[in-house]
Amino acid sequence: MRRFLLRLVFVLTLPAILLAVWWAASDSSTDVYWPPLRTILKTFPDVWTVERLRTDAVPSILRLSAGYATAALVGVALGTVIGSYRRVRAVCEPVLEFLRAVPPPVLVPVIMLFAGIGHTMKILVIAIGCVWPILLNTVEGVRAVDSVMAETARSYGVTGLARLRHVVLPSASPQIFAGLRQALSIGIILMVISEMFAASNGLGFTVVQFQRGFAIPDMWTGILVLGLLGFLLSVVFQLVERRVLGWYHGLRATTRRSR
Amino acid sequence: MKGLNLALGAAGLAAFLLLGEAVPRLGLVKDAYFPPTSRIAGALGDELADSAFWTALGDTLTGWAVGLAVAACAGVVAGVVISVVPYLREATASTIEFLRPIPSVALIPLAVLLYGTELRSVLLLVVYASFWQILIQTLYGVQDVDPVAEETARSYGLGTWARIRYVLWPTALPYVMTGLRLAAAVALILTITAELVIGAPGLGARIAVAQTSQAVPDMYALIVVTGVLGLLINVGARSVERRALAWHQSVRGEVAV
Amino acid sequence: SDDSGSSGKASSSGGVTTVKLGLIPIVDVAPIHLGQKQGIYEKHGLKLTISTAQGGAAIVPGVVSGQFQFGFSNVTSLMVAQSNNVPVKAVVNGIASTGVKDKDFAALMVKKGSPITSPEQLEGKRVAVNTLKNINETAVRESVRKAGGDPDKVKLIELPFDQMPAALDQGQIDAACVVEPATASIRSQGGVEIASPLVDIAPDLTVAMYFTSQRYAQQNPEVVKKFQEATAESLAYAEAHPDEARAVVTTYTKIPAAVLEQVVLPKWPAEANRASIEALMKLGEQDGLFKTTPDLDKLLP
Amino acid sequence: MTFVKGQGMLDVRGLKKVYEGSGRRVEAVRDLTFTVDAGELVCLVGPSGCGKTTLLKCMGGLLTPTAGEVLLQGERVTGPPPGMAFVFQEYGRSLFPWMRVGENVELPLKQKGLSRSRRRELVADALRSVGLADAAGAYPWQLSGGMQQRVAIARALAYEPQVLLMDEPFAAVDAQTRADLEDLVRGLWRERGITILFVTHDIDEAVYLGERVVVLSASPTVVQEQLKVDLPDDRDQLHTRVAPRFAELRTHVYEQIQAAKRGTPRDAPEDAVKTDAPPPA
Amino acid sequence: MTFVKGQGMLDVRGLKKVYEGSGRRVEAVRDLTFTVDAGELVCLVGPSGCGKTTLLKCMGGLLTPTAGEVLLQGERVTGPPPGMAFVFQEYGRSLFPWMRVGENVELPLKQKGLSRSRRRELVADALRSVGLADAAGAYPWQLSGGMQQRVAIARALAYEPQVLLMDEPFAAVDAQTRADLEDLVRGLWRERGITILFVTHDIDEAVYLGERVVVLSASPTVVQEQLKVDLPDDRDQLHTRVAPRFAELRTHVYEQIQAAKRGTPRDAPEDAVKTDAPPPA
Ligand SMILES: Nc1ncnc2c1ncn2[C@@H]1O[C@H](COP(=O)(O)OP(=O)(O)OP(=O)(O)O)[C@@H](O)[C@H]1O
Ligand SMILES: Nc1ncnc2c1ncn2[C@@H]1O[C@H](COP(=O)(O)OP(=O)(O)OP(=O)(O)O)[C@@H](O)[C@H]1O
Ligand SMILES: [Mg+2]
Ligand SMILES: [Mg+2]
Repeated sequence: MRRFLLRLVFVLTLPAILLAVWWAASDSSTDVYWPPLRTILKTFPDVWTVERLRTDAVPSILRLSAGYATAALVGVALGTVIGSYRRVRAVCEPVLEFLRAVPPPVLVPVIMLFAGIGHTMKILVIAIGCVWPILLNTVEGVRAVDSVMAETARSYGVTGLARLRHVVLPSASPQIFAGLRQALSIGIILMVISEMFAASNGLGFTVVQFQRGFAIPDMWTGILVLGLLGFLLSVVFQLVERRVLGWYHGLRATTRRSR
Repeated sequence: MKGLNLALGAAGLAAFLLLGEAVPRLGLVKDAYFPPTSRIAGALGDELADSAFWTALGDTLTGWAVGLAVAACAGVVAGVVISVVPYLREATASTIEFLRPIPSVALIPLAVLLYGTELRSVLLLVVYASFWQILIQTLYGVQDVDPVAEETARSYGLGTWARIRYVLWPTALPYVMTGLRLAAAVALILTITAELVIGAPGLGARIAVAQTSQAVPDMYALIVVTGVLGLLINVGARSVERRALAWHQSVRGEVAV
Repeated sequence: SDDSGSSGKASSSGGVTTVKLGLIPIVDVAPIHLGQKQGIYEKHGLKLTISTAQGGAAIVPGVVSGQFQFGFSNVTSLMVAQSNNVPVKAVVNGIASTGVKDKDFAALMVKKGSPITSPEQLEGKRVAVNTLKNINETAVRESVRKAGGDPDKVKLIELPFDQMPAALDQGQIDAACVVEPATASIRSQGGVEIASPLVDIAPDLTVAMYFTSQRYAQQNPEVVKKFQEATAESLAYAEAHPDEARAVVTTYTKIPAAVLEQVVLPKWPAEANRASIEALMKLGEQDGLFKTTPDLDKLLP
Repeated sequence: MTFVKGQGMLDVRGLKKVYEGSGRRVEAVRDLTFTVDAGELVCLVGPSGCGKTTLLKCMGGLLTPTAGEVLLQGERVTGPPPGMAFVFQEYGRSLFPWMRVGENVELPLKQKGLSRSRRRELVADALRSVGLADAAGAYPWQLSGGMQQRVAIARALAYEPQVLLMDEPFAAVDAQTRADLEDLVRGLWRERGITILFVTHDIDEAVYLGERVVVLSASPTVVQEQLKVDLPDDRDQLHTRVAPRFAELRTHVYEQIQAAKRGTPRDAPEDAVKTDAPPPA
Repeated sequence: MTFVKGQGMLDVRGLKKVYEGSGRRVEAVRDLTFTVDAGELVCLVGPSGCGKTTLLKCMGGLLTPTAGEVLLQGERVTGPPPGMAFVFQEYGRSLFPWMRVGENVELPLKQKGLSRSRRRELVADALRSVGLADAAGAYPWQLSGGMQQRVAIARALAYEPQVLLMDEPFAAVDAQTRADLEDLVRGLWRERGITILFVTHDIDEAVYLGERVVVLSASPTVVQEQLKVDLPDDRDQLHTRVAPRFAELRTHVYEQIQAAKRGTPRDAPEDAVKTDAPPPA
């Protein structure tokens, strides 16, 4: 119980301070683009009604999940292959790096040529943007498997899929999780970008509409919602990570506890 | 060894370009919207002959380099400080997670409001986006320190600073390197996107002009330029990495006979 | 904050005032470039620095905060901004529709061979506009309405102009409300124009205007006046010399020469057509674009 | 020297291994030739850094020799052969930290495709025999060094190999446990008739355990001597270790190793290969 | 039991350590009390997993005890004290893979603020004394297990500590090198008058090296016995090890450890603390 309270204090203190500073600094603002926090918070419940959450948040989150899941699958699978075989890496890396450097807003039209303007396109945009941190981290994690462990597995005939499942992926998992974590917030950003094209609902669509329609306080509430969404997703992510990487955190905590 | 890798990489790229040529030629998409590689190459040639293109390239690279440098320094320092100072990680976690996913596109009005279409507003977006990449990787990297190595350092009386320098930093370095490569690409993407949307001078602004002008091959030529930039940046990052991480499993495994 | 504009104050030296403009790199702003080339602005004691942006998202905040002194925006956007208390002030006319049906720079188009021949057939179909809740939405709805259809049954999809030819060609949308040079592009692919939506709103509709912030207008009335006069002169010059206007477009866009020849130029009257703007406003209100009714007296010069 | 097809379980022929990289070139093993017969228990001793681990890894198919070859039942070893288990010197790093002790031991059995109940049984047996029945649910990093090493041994035992390569497997365990484990290994060897190659630094252990002791020279490594241990097959900690013959043998090995370190082999290695008779004590 | 301020260099008082986490609770050390005098060389033996490493880490200020305390010269140890060097059992992981061997040894000296030339000298000396003068430019992972362990020892020696805690430092080196290193440690100890606490599994080594041998019981751990080693101060590998008194002592320790493993201490631990006289052999 006490540990829970302590955590709560940690989670809330800094945001509370920042909000207070924002409140104080913006309170007397008359600039339309910098509305007082008071106004923003007052607008919040009017804008983000249950109805709006249902029509905008739900489709966005569904698309985000689909895109993120695709990216995670493709990133880990491709990353494992590329990380395991030097030759494959040599062949693929230039092309991947080439594609990675193309900004999503100019990439979207190209994707639209092949994937249309429906959900597929948006999911694809999210997946294509999210895949890089996962891919890169998986490649590096797979390359860094401890030599003694790799040899142990080899000597016991643990090869192929079993090796992947029991040795390579767990050993790379701390780094893969770093990538997945990165990808989560990139996914939200791309969700917004993808909804700038041919969308008729979604969080990103709404925020962009507010911005275009000069509904500035509404736009700010949208930004807050995106931040909150990111925060919520990261909490979920942490729960998953703590389960999957339990061994790792235990191992690393040996020193931390002893301090 | 190195030559072979280079050849393989070139082969991969060539295959990709061939695909780009084949897809429109086979009629899978109309070449008016997705011009074949050869036509893009022609447009690229025209671009390269234009001095305005080189100015734009210079602008973009300046924005990229400055933004990345600022983000990298800030990200690494913040990452190490947050991990080393007790309780700081717990205290900042929620704020970081809140701020990180705020899309840079939503910050565009803010950037323009503050700095107009100058370089600084591009920088604001670039730094904001790439900072998180490095920060998160650094946080994960520092966490990866081997407990025995850490205890060794402590038992020999290495102070905080020495521990950071000799133990934490080398352990985190592979992660930071990955973060840097991620951030380099993100910084490039954001530089171009910001130029594209805000209109600050640079490649992005040129892409915007090509887009609104329906000059499709020119647009693709410029996209190719950004891709090639990304490629070159990666080659640079890789060679730095090979030198800095000669001891690391991922690098040493490739040298061993 | 209030002083955020100080950094971008127009600087004046030796009687010449430098002003920054936020423009979109399209045919519409050719008169400014032409006027600058012809020395019209210099004559009025103005030196222009032109920044390009892709849309109002960057231009309006830039003008409001004083990073730019003047910007280019369509009239609906200006009215929406004003109804949301964004302190904008239109200063001089930008472009107007040609007012000639089937010969306008904006068109509602369908793909070659499409069974759709008239706007009312768009019920239940997907129609692309560049921005929802903006001038083109009003226009498309009005075209459908005028043709006897129910605009609420049209599925409007937001898509940038430059994506519309490809989307139309691939059948991802059934019709598109496009402007030059995408119009020319679709025409060259055999696309058919089924309506001139801007013409349907009002005759000689004023589509876009140059604007500044209310504060700048109050503090620098003489600069604004100079800009008004010089721009009016430039508009008249461009209107009188369409070939020169076409030629200047190549200096700031990449529209291929072959396409440019086909491009229908907009009208560049020196004065805004208030009646048409009122019509536009009524339709906008009907479609629920505005939070509060825009005050045209305050907005227009 | 000409190579003929050997009759042994394991044939090492003209093995040479050179490490190159990061600005260092080390000739770990120069020229090794010896044979391990089927069902034999051979102990390998030699100065630190002479290439024992390298040799074992080559035999286990984990390293490719620079020259020469390793034959397993007459067939060239190119990768880890099935039915061979390896106990690594770096026991701490050879356990997977993400698996509990039981899972670590079970993994190779899963790979072998054994049934769940059989696996359970083997794991429990192996852990019990190394005295770690309680620790099955712990993570390796929650164990002491000696316990970790015993887990690695248990994993090899549970695997039920035909050939067992052990690289200083008892280095981190206490004297009493070590004695128990020595007897365990000898017991298994006699019971199951497996072939064991055992690297150790403890000369007493080498003589107590082995049927034959192979002494390696200091780097550049060759076989310094091979010594047949002519102690009775029934050995026990109390009586064998105090037998006069035991003392003779261990003194001889000790002298050989000292000679190896000084780099002056008493016999030329080529001759030593044939030395099967007990040397003059 | 009441605690009085001790006169020893190191006082361990009522030390208790419980590990908790990942679903396991282990009472590694129950109640340990003993003293190491200044300039003493004490050897610590005990069954595998009894808590020797845990005890050493508590003494080195790397672990916080669950109860009890450790005093260094009368002051409570809360973090790693200066002037104390530690040789870890997990030698492989205690070397930094990103530094060459020479840099690994040099790092603590840099931290001490020694001049460049002095550091060079100390590093070269230390590496030479463990027989690794050539390996200064290699990375740790290019070395054999025994060589890595010797690097860790060299690092501790070069540090010139007042107190040296060594956790099975010779486990991976061969017999001859081990003998040399034993003499090196005894030599340094006599020369410099440093205080050494030495964990080993080798009973002969404990008796040969130590002035006193502390025998720990099996978990839950207490002090099973303390044994004064009344051999002459001048010891050498040849003569000391064959002395009858040596045999008596090692047999006694062996029996004690066996008793410890069976969990039936021959003397009550509380009494044993005072046992200074040589026990009946
Ligand atoms: N990965 C490597 N890269 C370069 N050199 C290596 C590598 N592994 C071992 N060596 C070198 O090869 C030689 C033999 O090493 P090896 O580990 O086989 O010795 P060993 O007999 O097992 O020694 P020990 O008894 O100390 O474990 C040593 O000189 C070592 O430095
Ligand atoms: N990080 C840890 N978490 C949980 N339990 C631990 C941890 N480290 C050690 N233990 C437990 O504490 C007990 C004592 O461990 P310790 O390492 O001190 O033994 P040791 O005497 O050094 O053994 P060895 O001679 O085998 O090295 C063991 O039962 C071990 O399982
Ligand atoms: Mg070895
Ligand atoms: Mg231990």
